[in-house]
Amino acid sequence: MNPLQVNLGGLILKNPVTVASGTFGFGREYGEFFDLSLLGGIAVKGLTLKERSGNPPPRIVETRGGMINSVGLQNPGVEAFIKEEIPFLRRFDTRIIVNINGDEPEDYARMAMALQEADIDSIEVNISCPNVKSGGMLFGTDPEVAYRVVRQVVENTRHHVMVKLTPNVTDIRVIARAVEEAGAKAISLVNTFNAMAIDIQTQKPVLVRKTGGLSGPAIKPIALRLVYETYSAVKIPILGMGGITGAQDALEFMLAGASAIALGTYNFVDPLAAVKTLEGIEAYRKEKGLENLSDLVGKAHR
Amino acid sequence: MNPLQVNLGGLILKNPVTVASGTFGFGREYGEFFDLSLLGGIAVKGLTLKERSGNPPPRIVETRGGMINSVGLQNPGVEAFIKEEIPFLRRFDTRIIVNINGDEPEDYARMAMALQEADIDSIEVNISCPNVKSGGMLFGTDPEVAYRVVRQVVENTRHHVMVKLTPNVTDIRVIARAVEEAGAKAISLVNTFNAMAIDIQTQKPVLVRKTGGLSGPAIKPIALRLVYETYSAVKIPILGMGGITGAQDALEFMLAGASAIALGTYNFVDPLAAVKTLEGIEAYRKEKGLENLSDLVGKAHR
Amino acid sequence: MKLMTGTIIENSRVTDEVFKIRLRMAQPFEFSPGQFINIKVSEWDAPLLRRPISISRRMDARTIELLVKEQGAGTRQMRFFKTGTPVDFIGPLGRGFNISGFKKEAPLLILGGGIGTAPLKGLSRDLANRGYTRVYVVNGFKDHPYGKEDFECYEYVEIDESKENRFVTDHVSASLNETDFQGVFACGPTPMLKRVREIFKDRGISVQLSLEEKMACGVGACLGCAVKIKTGPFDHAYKKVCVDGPVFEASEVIFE
Amino acid sequence: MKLMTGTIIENSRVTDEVFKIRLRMAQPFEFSPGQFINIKVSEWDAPLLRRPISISRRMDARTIELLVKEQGAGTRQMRFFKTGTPVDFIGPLGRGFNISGFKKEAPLLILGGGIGTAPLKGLSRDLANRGYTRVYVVNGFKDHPYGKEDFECYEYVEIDESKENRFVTDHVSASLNETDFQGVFACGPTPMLKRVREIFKDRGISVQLSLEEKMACGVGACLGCAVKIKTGPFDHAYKKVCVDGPVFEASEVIFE
Ligand SMILES: Cc1cc2nc3c(=O)[nH]c(=O)nc-3n(C[C@H](O)[C@H](O)[C@H](O)COP(=O)(O)OP(=O)(O)OC[C@H]3O[C@@H](n4cnc5c(N)ncnc54)[C@H](O)[C@@H]3O)c2cc1C
Ligand SMILES: Cc1cc2nc3c(=O)[nH]c(=O)nc-3n(C[C@H](O)[C@H](O)[C@H](O)COP(=O)(O)OP(=O)(O)OC[C@H]3O[C@@H](n4cnc5c(N)ncnc54)[C@H](O)[C@@H]3O)c2cc1C
Ligand SMILES: Cc1cc2nc3c(=O)[nH]c(=O)nc-3n(C[C@H](O)[C@H](O)[C@H](O)COP(=O)(O)O)c2cc1C
Ligand SMILES: Cc1cc2nc3c(=O)[nH]c(=O)nc-3n(C[C@H](O)[C@H](O)[C@H](O)COP(=O)(O)O)c2cc1C
Ligand code: FES
Ligand code: FES
Repeated sequence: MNPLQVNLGGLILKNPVTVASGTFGFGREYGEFFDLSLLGGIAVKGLTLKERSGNPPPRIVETRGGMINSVGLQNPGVEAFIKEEIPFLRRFDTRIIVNINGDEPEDYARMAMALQEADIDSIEVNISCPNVKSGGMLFGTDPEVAYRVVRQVVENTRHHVMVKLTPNVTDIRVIARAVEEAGAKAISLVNTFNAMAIDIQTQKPVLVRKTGGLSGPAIKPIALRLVYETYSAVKIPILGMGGITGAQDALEFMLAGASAIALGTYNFVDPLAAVKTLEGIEAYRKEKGLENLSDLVGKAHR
Repeated sequence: MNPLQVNLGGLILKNPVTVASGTFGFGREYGEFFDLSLLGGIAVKGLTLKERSGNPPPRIVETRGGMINSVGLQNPGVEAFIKEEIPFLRRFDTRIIVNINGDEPEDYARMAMALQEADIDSIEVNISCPNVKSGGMLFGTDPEVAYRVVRQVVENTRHHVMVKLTPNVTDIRVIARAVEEAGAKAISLVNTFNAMAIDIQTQKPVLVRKTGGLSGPAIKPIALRLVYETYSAVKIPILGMGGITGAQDALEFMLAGASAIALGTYNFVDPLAAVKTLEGIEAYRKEKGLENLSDLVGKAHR
Repeated sequence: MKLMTGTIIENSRVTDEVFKIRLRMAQPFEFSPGQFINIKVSEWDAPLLRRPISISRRMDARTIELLVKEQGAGTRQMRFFKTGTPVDFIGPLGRGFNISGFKKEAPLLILGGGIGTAPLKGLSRDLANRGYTRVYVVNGFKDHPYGKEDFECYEYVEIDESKENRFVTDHVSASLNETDFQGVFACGPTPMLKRVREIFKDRGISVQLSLEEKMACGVGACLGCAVKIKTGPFDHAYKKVCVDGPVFEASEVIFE
Repeated sequence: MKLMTGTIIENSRVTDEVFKIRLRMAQPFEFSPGQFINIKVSEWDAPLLRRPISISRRMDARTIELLVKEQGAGTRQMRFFKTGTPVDFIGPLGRGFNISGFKKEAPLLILGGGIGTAPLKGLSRDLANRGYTRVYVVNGFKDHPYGKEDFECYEYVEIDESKENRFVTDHVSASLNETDFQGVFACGPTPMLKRVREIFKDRGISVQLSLEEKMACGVGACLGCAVKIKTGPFDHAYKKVCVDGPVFEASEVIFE
């Protein structure tokens, strides 16, 4: 068997290295740097039912070891995605993870239905986007709403359902259990942290929507803790992310309990980061004489 | 009037620059680098009723733009502090802020009583320490417990009471309102973020207690957002902190709503950071022609 | 668009704040004027993100020149880039100036403001090489003008705002017959670009503005570098400076 | 303990992983062997925290030498410190070796392991300068021994563990009459220090071990660098390596 293969609650990835939604477009750009078939999976930019124009600029503020974004789910809408992007992505031997978003709880089920016939591998229910006016993160902070949203998706799709959690909560375990109960097959975390920057010259928030989402290496230690906690709370597997820059970080996430991992912000810094991460993981596996990489998962708990 | 003076709910600081609890010992060490009378205030290392030995090493893990600590409230106990440290600190023209901690809600009131006759300027009720087995952060995540703890302190002290909040919550405003209602005169935030690091060689958490508290520049964007949110939720003033490295950061916190600020981790990087911050703030005040620095407070909301 | 390495063969001071870097690649390097590269400025990820810098001009098939102004941590690091060391960048990026479709003898106008003159150097030379004979260049600087010697054109005017109390656009209105121009190419601060658009509005000529926005990826993946662009009489959309730009037709740009 | 600036006057390679840095201060710089300095390695705060490095030895009143082994980002940056540039550090820090109270002719033993030999260089010279005539030095290295020429002592033994298949402490037990020694000074990896303590247990002599722990402040303010130290027959406390150490009496150290 392929020693790098991981099972994300029924979604089989040929290796644990994926890329995070919103940081990899629909794969076209980074496809110019490496063969996308090297990746275990690609989570595409967050989609909504209808096309969205996103938030006004500026959309990015760099911070120490991280960045705040306020992109606001700019996307062509699910129909255009199905028509224009899936055929491109399907040319590669990798899993297509479709990040879905909604303003109201029902939007998620509508998205799931719109994707019913689409040739995709997983639906990632994003109940954690901090960059939209309604919905988004709010659903991910209340276990009952989270349950309802996920339940509706599960009931309306034939696809693998993963749920993306927000780190902006007191106790991630409560939310994780709620979505597990609702029938999610896997959990992905973390999304970005609510964050802010102020321009001391204008004396106003830099971002028009005032706050945005913090990502990048700065958040890694918190994200890792959240994965560790989630692992002990649920039985479904975890796709871990938050500040991963390479194999060392990725392995920490796996030891904490992530069955697979995603690189987000660091793709911007190094377009080859995901590929290098995979190589580093494989080197570690060999060095440690592990027959199956997945034996690492959660080992830091023992 | 002194243009730098700020009023922290009855606690008058001659300038808004203070240093954060646990990062400045009892002042003796950094007193070798500069005149402590330059500071608006000094929050001393967290105290408990009885002496505490703290957590086993390692206690520190460096991360991107930050550090995780697991010191665990090592301190000589409140009596020794009163006898040995207050006389030293009183030699300087600065406010003494006493960070108090407890295992059970009642410990805080006991601490307050132990400090009743002490010559101090403020009690900082730390309901947000992530590094102790019981108490600490738990009190700071539940508004009812937070209310009770603070209420008991307020009822048992003649001193100014400030409450230090944890950032590890879904909605900081709920906690902030609870402690305001309980009679707190000011709020300080943020304490550290629960965080983790794993050693990929031993495959175990680096810290014996597994998680610790993340501080430093990495957390600034989140801390700033929390101060901004808190400002809009309560009327009592805020002592803002979290990753401040200099005047630019400090001014962002004031614009977000902090009446005063504290430097923590960055003292380690530059022992003169607090002094330089003060100088930079004063330069900005002059450049902007502000008669009172405190006119800046919360300006980013307007 | 490729991940590339160049060797710094020169890093020298132009003014107090501006310096020029020459980068030599192992292979011939193709680009068109107005394109940029996204540079990794710190081996230690401090700052984390790459910094977009225009390709100012070509020195030879393998060598390009950058003109950089120190602004913050990123450009300060570049200032200390050592001769002989490698630099990791992504490039060439974006869509540069469109210089096809003009008559060779048509008067063309290049307007630059400060560090915005960087990509215009290469543009002026490209136009000259292609046989455009009536290229006017007007460059304005807050202080201490620089770079004149690198332009190739019919007329070069340099404005030192600290002494002359007027802007590039004032010169255009006052001293040039703006109705003559068949194409305008501008790069500089936003207020300047706005006025350029005003001046040449409704003339039916191509007015190309090079815009700036904060970038994360530089390659079109993050949607971070959005600018508002007209997509129809009543429609607009956020386009990406990094792939749809940095050069846009002035009539399409919506300044907010 | 002061915030200081030194100028790098040399940064040269010792082995593949080890390099030495000479720092010159504007004023005479006092320290005692075993003390260290806490260095700011990155102007860009990457890494954020300072790095503790022992003062290896004095070159002249204003100049000290450091011996550094590349481990991670911090020491890698030091490796690239350029001659002629300033370095910001805090120092001297900690309590060094206690060398008072020994008879001048008493046999004293210095034991070093790898990069732990750094502070022992200065120690050997200090002892020699103060007239101690029977100082034995045994230094062990995983590979490629270095630094012999910088020690001043009665007998110097160097062990290349890659060839000899024995450790410093094996040499002590096998080849030296350990009952003779009146004082032992050791710096090296923890397993070595543990065995040193074992060997000289209950001899009633001073056995001084230089310990390491991760540091944040380096000055005693953060309580980050805790080590468990006996404070009585049944008591112990966490002491700070940075101010209570780095040198501790072996009998007081509790290894966990
Ligand atoms: C397509 C493009 C081409 C450019 N070409 C050049 C060039 O040839 N020479 C040159 O010196 N500069 C150029 N810039 C601007 C350059 O990218 C910024 O000055 C640089 O990124 C600032 O980084 P910093 O770390 O030094 O400053 P920071 O600390 O990041 O910021 C300092 C100041 O610069 C502003 N800034 C930061 N990033 C950008 C950005 N991407 N675009 C605009 N302003 C920014 C900030 O708002 C702040 O006011 C170009 C920008 C773009 C988008
Ligand atoms: C009092 C004292 C004196 C020292 N003297 C010297 C010296 O003279 N020469 C020298 O080369 N090194 C010395 N060290 C060790 C040196 O401080 C570490 O090697 C350095 O901090 C590692 O930083 P880094 O960024 O290169 O590696 P990191 O990436 O921080 O870590 C790499 C490895 O080094 C370990 N490490 C990190 N910090 C420390 C630390 N403070 N103490 C021990 N291990 C650490 C880590 O656990 C990891 O295994 C001394 C340490 C102390 C406490
Ligand atoms: C520019 C940007 C856009 C993002 N857009 C989305 C999105 O559309 N949907 C989503 O679920 N997460 C989105 N994220 C969050 C990432 O998928 C990821 O969860 C987060 O960035 C943490 O990982 P990182 O620190 O490795 O970047 C976005 C992140 C960034 C930086
Ligand atoms: C080593 C260390 C010890 C700390 N100890 C305490 C403490 O005893 N009591 C407390 O309220 N906060 C403690 N803190 C938290 C700081 O006071 C501060 O809230 C936090 O570090 C965020 O600020 P910073 O990012 O500027 O460090 C400690 C922080 C550090 C780094
Ligand atoms: S910078 Fe990422 S899309 Fe333009
Ligand atoms: S490193 Fe801070 S107390 Fe020792």
